[in-house]
Amino acid sequence: MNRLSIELPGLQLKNPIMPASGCFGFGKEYGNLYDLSQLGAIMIKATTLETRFGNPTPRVAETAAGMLNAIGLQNPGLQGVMDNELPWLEQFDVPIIANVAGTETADYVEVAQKISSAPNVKALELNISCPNVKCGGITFGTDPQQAHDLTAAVKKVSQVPVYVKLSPNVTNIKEIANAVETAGADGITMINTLVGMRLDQKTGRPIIANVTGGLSGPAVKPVAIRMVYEVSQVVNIPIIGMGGVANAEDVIDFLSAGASAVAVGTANFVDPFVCPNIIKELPAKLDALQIDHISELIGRSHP
Amino acid sequence: MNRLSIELPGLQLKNPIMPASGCFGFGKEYGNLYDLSQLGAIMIKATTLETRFGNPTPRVAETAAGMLNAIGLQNPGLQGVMDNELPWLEQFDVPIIANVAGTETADYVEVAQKISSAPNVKALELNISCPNVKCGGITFGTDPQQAHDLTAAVKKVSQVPVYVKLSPNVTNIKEIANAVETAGADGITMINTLVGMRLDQKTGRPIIANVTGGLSGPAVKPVAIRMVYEVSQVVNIPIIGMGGVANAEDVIDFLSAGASAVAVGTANFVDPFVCPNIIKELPAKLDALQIDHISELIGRSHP
Amino acid sequence: MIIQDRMTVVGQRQIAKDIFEMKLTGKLVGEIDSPGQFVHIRVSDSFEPLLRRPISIASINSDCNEMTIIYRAEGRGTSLLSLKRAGDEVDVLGPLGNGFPVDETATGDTAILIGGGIGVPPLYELSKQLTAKGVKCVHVLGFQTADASFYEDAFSQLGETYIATVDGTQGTAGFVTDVMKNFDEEFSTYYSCGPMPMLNAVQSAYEGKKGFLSFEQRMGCGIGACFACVCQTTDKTDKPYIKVCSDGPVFPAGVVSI
Amino acid sequence: MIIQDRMTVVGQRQIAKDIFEMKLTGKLVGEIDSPGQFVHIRVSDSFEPLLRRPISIASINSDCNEMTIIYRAEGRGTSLLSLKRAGDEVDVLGPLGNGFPVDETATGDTAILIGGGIGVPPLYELSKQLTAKGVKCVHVLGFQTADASFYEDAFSQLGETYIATVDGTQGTAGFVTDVMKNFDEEFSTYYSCGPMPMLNAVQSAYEGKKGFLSFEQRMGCGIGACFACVCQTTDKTDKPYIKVCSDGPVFPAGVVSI
Ligand SMILES: Cc1cc2nc3c(=O)[nH]c(=O)nc-3n(C[C@H](O)[C@H](O)[C@H](O)COP(=O)(O)OP(=O)(O)OC[C@H]3O[C@@H](n4cnc5c(N)ncnc54)[C@H](O)[C@@H]3O)c2cc1C
Ligand SMILES: Cc1cc2nc3c(=O)[nH]c(=O)nc-3n(C[C@H](O)[C@H](O)[C@H](O)COP(=O)(O)OP(=O)(O)OC[C@H]3O[C@@H](n4cnc5c(N)ncnc54)[C@H](O)[C@@H]3O)c2cc1C
Ligand SMILES: Cc1cc2nc3c(=O)[nH]c(=O)nc-3n(C[C@H](O)[C@H](O)[C@H](O)COP(=O)(O)O)c2cc1C
Ligand SMILES: Cc1cc2nc3c(=O)[nH]c(=O)nc-3n(C[C@H](O)[C@H](O)[C@H](O)COP(=O)(O)O)c2cc1C
Ligand code: FES
Ligand code: FES
Repeated sequence: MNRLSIELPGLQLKNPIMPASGCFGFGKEYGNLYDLSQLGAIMIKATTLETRFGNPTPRVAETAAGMLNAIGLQNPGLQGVMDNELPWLEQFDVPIIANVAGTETADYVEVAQKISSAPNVKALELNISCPNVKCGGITFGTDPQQAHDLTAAVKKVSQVPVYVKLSPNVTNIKEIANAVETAGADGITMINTLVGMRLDQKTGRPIIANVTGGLSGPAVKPVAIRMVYEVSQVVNIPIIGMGGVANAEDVIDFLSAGASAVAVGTANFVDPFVCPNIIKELPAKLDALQIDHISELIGRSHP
Repeated sequence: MNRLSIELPGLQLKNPIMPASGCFGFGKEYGNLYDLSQLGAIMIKATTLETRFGNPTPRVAETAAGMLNAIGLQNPGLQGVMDNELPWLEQFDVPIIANVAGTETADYVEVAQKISSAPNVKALELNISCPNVKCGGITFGTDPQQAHDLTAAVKKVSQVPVYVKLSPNVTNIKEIANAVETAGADGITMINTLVGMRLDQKTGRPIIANVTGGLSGPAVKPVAIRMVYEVSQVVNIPIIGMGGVANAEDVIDFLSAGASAVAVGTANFVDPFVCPNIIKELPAKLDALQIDHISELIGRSHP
Repeated sequence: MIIQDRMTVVGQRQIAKDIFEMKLTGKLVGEIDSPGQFVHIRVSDSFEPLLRRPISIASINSDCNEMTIIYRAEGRGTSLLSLKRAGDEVDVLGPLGNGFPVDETATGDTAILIGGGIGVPPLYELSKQLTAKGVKCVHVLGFQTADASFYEDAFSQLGETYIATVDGTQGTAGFVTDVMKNFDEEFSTYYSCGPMPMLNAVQSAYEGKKGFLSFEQRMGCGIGACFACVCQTTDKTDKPYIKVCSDGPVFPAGVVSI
Repeated sequence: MIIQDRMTVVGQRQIAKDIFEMKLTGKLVGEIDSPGQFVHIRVSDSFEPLLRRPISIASINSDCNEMTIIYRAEGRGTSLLSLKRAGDEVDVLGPLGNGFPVDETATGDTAILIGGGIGVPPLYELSKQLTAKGVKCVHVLGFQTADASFYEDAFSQLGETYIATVDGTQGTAGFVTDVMKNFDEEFSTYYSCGPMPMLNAVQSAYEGKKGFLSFEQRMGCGIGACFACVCQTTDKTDKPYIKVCSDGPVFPAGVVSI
């Protein structure tokens, strides 16, 4: 028996560990360091209809136990991803979750339709929560009606299950979660980054050229855990949890909070081997908790 | 010339440094450690109409570069504060900002009216953002209309300027800020804590007995700075900034972001002398930045 | 008086599984006034971990301004503390709280000191002071297992010492209460420190006796300002609640609702 | 190949105001293939500070698997690094990026190496390798002030060395360009590393010459995955953009839009 396997809509995961979108490119760089087939899945960098250069630099800044980023969805565009990135990933025995971004419904729909036809794309992650682009992105993720409608439109064309990535920058995340579930989402991924800022000591000006950036890393974990806990109790679709995961203990926390799998973002920069390391450590952690299968952890925190 | 003095509605501050509400009790304990007259002001623990015991324990949990708390507004009640706490504080040459909390408009109004008559209370801080109580508190702080109406009601009875303390757990904090300004608020204090959670590794259950708690400390500073930056550009009333301030550099950041003064919360637990230490360090920091008066820093980050 | 002291590590050694004994020197030692007081230690100069750790004072040597603390290196903070070497400096806030009242037991009387796990350390200074005063001390110390037990010899030098281990690898198999029940010496006072279930069992077993219990709570400030460490009281007192950090950690039996 | 190595600190010393020279040993050294490559250093085992710090390799000694880095201890991360002592371990990811091309200067030719501040270190290994190959190296090194300057002797042993300090306390008063303009030796290649305004000035001064510049950007991953360190390119190349960490940090003059 594989004690770590998890089955989710569209995804047969060897284990519930996957790199988070934007923190792993399209896999090539980490693929030079270890065998990507070890991973539960890979969430690739956000893909938009056209090539995007993204924001000016500096694009990252460090904060207490966290970092800000404002990459601005730089990516080679749908065609580039379909032609160069996804085929390269086919050599690995690992399901790909394609992160889909856009500025209006029409481009989300077009990207979703085409990218979901790639043979190794097993699910989409609808990015309605990127705080670093001027139009689209987060605006869809902060209004339940818009989140609903976009999800429904993408569901109509996608050939694979659709997970919707929620923004934590909202008063009531349960409302957004309910809206996307009603619209037919197959799962939820959460959380994207919290909007934050860092200033330069000398000049007082923002360090990130885009002024604000998205906060990620261990600092945000308590907020992420709380939101996964809340949302998992009001929806019937599975959650892939993320926000500050850096070790096996964090994975256990996210599953306990109600997630069915976990994505690792920022921690890849701190330790490029963090994903395989966590996968290796998990069985011993299950032993210590006297648990046979990792799925037994899911929702342990619930009342 | 006092290079650190700041004048705000109701408040003549020797310097812009004050302990944040709930992190300094009513001053007695820190008063045993140093002379409280050094401080710019003191924000006392939230006061409610009746005595409150607060939440069950554990009430605090540590997180990466931060902490969660769910004290639940424990306090001796209006009468106790008026009879025992405020008179004791009169021996110090320091203005008191009274943090006012409640469950409905009527008790906010009653507390505000009475406590604003105390001779050393120079301003009120209307706590519409406490995430740790079941009713009242944060519900007023997440809805612009309710925030407006409560502010207006309190303004009508208060004998001193009213600052409203905003919650960061909202989609659009500018909207709430505008609402309380329109209602007549004399200033804004921000941010209160972000709602978060920590689970026990072994049991998977929440560590905080109240399940969720408020996240504070250096971890939240990037969110606080971003919100002060945003709000200070849309209101014409001053802001007292807080969230993760632990040293003189942090103070400079908050002023640069647009705050006119700064409160220090969690850092008092890490270093009980943090407030006087910061006050001592500030002049050298101004020298290094070649600035005569600290007020020159306010809003340096703005475009 | 409470002071913030940059104390110097004089020595550190491991004395049992995960258990470390650290000796620190600094002027804070001169401020300690009763056994069972604790200190609040900042284990790192960074914000990780953020909060101070409350650790009891296990013994003091006023002649050389030294104090000993004994702690279990389990979580992030205490693990970092266990890496300090002689010569390193540590930021210590203290002494905090009110300790065990030595004067509640008269010279010539017998006192029972009951400790569990990392609740054992503060009883050592208490026993030293009681013994010095001419009180006969009997010690009942409970541990998980033999590997985790410590200071048996030190306590034995001060008085009779009984050990209980949950797994029976040392002394009586079971809990401190299993030692206590086969044990009918007269005593005038008991003092106890350990996990809540143990304090509860001890208090029930010695219902009606004069006793003093030391409590633990998660703390923020450690000095009484933040209301993190509050416990509800029983109707045996008219305080509406107590703070473990500044009113305690030691309370007369029956005061704290457990 | 990029590896993650727990390297051992062999020695550390301060060589100028806030400037430290650290020697590290580990198998990573065997993977270095060109001068100007860098490593990504985790300065703490905690999450504070979180990100790795990119630092250039200043020189290598393959015989004993040792490399030297030289850095300014200014912010939180580098200050922590400066506290490491011989025997401590440091988590190092590298070697990263593509360094200076030694083969772009023919034996017997002259190369000018222009460095500013903490951009000076990688030029040292470059000069060693060029000199070893029979290239004549001329060094122009700029610093803020005499107190902050370092390695003048080391460079002098390899070739002519000119220093410029902004405040005139050592060498020419002013910038490296002030040295360069009084200076009309023939050279075939220039190599430069330093702050952006310096690179800009050097590139303009030597417009049309063959040159290689090493760039800095704030980094996330350091290996090409996160798109943090991207620079826009000029129309002299058909790449739409470059990543400093994996395409660079060294680029031929004219490629990166500055
Ligand atoms: C008055 C008092 C005296 C104590 N004396 C001793 C002693 O002499 N020796 C000893 O080994 N331990 C003692 N403890 C317990 C000790 O404080 C905790 O074991 C320690 O704080 C855990 O920190 P950590 O870094 O290992 O764990 P982490 O899990 O990293 O701690 C996370 C947070 O929880 C708090 N916490 C976790 N467990 C406890 C606990 N049991 N009590 C209070 N806070 C906790 C920590 O202080 C920290 O804020 C005492 C506690 C109190 C309240
Ligand atoms: C390819 C490359 C090679 C470098 N080689 C050297 C060298 O040999 N010696 C040396 O002293 N410095 C070098 N630097 C600069 C060095 O990386 C920064 O000075 C250092 O990261 C600052 O960290 P800190 O902890 O002192 O500052 P902090 O202010 O704590 O840094 C905060 C964050 O900003 C980043 N940051 C701050 N300044 C810079 C900068 N100038 N470049 C990139 N990131 C920055 C840090 O990496 C960190 O993520 C190099 C930079 C790059 C990109
Ligand atoms: C550098 C960087 C780039 C990111 N890019 C994307 C992206 O393209 N699409 C997306 O949905 N999320 C993106 N994210 C958000 C992460 O996928 C993740 O939701 C967030 O960082 C929280 O997880 P962490 O704390 O483990 O990093 C990015 C995060 C970082 C740090
Ligand atoms: C233990 C604790 C108790 C608090 N109690 C109150 C309170 O009674 N009223 C209030 O308005 N804010 C309260 N706060 C919030 C702080 O005043 C402050 O807004 C917040 O902690 C952010 O600042 P910091 O990061 O410096 O702590 C409390 C915070 C903490 C940590
Ligand atoms: S820990 Fe703050 S009141 Fe006890
Ligand atoms: S630092 Fe991540 S791509 Fe260069």
